[in-house]
Amino acid sequence: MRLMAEGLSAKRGEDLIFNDISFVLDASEALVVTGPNGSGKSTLLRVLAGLLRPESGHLKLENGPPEIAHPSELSHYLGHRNAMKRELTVAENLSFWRDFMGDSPGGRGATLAEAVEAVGLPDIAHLPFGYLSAGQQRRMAMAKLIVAYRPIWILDEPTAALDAGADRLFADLVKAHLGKGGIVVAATHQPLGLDRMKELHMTGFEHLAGDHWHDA
Amino acid sequence: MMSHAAYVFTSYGIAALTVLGLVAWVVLDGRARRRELAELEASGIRRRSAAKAPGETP
Amino acid sequence: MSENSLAIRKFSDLANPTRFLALADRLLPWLAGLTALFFVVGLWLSITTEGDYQQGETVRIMYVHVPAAWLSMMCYSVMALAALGTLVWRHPLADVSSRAAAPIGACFTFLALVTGSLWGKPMWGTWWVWDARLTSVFVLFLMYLGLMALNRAIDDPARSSKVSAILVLVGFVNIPIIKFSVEWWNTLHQPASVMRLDGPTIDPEFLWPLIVMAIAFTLLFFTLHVAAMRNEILRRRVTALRRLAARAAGRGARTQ
Amino acid sequence: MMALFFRDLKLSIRAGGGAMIGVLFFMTVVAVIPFGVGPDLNLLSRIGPAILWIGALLASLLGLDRLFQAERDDGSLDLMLMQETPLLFTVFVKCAAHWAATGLPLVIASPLLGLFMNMSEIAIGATMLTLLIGTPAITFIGAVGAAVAVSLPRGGLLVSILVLPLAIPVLIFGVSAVYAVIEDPAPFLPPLMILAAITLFFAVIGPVAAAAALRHASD
Repeated sequence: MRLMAEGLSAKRGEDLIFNDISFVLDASEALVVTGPNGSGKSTLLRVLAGLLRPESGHLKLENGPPEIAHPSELSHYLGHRNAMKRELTVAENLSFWRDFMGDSPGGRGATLAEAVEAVGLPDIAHLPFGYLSAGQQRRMAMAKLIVAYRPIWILDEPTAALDAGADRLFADLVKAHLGKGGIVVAATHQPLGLDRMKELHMTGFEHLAGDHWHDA
Repeated sequence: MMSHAAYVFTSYGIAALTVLGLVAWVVLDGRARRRELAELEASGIRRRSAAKAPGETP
Repeated sequence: MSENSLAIRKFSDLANPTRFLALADRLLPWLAGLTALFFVVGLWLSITTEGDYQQGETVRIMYVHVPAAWLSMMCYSVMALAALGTLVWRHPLADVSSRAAAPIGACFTFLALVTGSLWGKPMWGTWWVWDARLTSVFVLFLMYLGLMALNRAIDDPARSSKVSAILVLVGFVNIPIIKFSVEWWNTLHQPASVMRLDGPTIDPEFLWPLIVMAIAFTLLFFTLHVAAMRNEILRRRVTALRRLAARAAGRGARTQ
Repeated sequence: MMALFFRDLKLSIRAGGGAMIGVLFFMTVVAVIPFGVGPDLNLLSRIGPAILWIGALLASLLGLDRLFQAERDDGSLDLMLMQETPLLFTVFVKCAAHWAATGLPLVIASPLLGLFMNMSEIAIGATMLTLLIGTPAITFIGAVGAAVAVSLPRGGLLVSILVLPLAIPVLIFGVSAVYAVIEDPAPFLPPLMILAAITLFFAVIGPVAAAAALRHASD
């Protein structure tokens, strides 16, 4: 499986956020997106997840299952928000997402017990999600990544609310996923300690007048 | 037009149903709460006051 | 048993939830047994007594309707008293009591409305009229439901207790309106015939089953109320323990 | 898909859910009317069906603004947009769950309020039937409004304003079907069939439009 981006650029409103970004990711490869605030990391990830339409360029998947219309259907997206309901228990949340998302072809999701074990919180799956601390909530949101199998993970600041121990735990999750032939795209400052890692440094460009009202 | 006895039976019936429903709710609610409490205690979580209770400490 | 004696007991030796639970466990079987006994006697009396020459068999609806209506008001009074306990004495069990009483009160009010309706159809020829007594009881029903909705909407009892206590006290103005509506306004509903200063005007033939049924319903209320309070205390314990569990799990993971 | 249905049902029943609020609002609105028009039983029984319908319409608009906004606020909407299952089905199932949690209780509560309005047994039955057929249409129309207003910070009132004019046909045919039952000469079936047709129509159009609106709102 190979994920290819060719000449992607995106706008928010009238502002050009980034221009002409290309990369190729093979199976078991990770792309770490870095850059200062406002350089368009989140926007790029939302484009990859199919939540924003790119202004130009396109995203392609090679050697993937034939019936897929957009790579986002094979992707997990973990944004700034956890996509879990405070009123439901962790187990209810996770089993909902597992049933709702289903597994992509070529893999199987972990059971609930395995998933909460993997994020190091095996005893509190019966608690309402809202009772958990911010860090615990984030870890449970990561458990969501493994209850339903998706070959591509798109992670936006996944370790924002986590302490050092949980950071390691997360790095292990990512490594395990890559080991099984997955692809990871993550915007993070945390060193993941991976062998096959590409880095994309985004600069943002205030200097570039991408706005057609000023075209000379 | 229903006979008068029918009205009497209906109201007694509804009263019985409502009261039984209320009793069932209270009993079932109590059982569910006790079960949750037992589950929590089985997983080793205890209130401070309960932990100090005699017989609880080994 | 009256609200007064319950309140005194609560304030003197039931301040501690654990002791309340112990006492409730001991008290409940007796209360339940007594309730059942009174219901057996009351139902037997209300079935065997003669029908009224004017109202016929339907007078038997009274034995359910009047106690239910009386309880709907008493339950609200208990809640108002508990609300006072929450606001003035900050008693930990007062909010539990008020919260536990709301669904029970709603059920009895519902019962009063339905049986009244079933009594009204053969007597007045209509299920419902918008007169003062009926309307104010219906408003009481809506108030119970509103309080239940409010209690559910705010899941943190520490925050919701004050708010709902204030609402309960504000709503208490409705109780005298219900009680005296039949005297203040000329309505279809008949005036009180048991609780009067100049003694009951009702025939003793009907009075006995009515009194027994009223006692049975009152006992039922207290049984359910104590049991529901116990459930509410347990529910809060579960919540507290869960929060504790969430905190403990974080610590445990770090030490592993 | 059943998982989504049951999750939404659970959410509306759990603490803070809107299932009971709608019925309570319905009862309160209907109970207020006799104070306004006076306790004349003949008048009440004549306007009863219309009052019940208006009350049900307003009550079913109540929780609609949170239909997609709650999903957006915690990020669930992003994940729903990404799936292989068409967004159309997701929206449809969410509407169905919303109706089961808020519309169905209104239908069940309507006979009780019909008694309060001194309506005849036939009129009560007809009102219940038309509400059963008509309220899903309101939910489907409302889903469009909710999807359009999903990214607005104060979308709640706007949803009602957007949806009410669109729901007027439902109200017209719902009420006229009930009156057709009470007043003999008018035929009952045609307005009922039109009402059913409106519901079916919006059951298709509503999710399509709502899904399109959600796709664009995510940009």
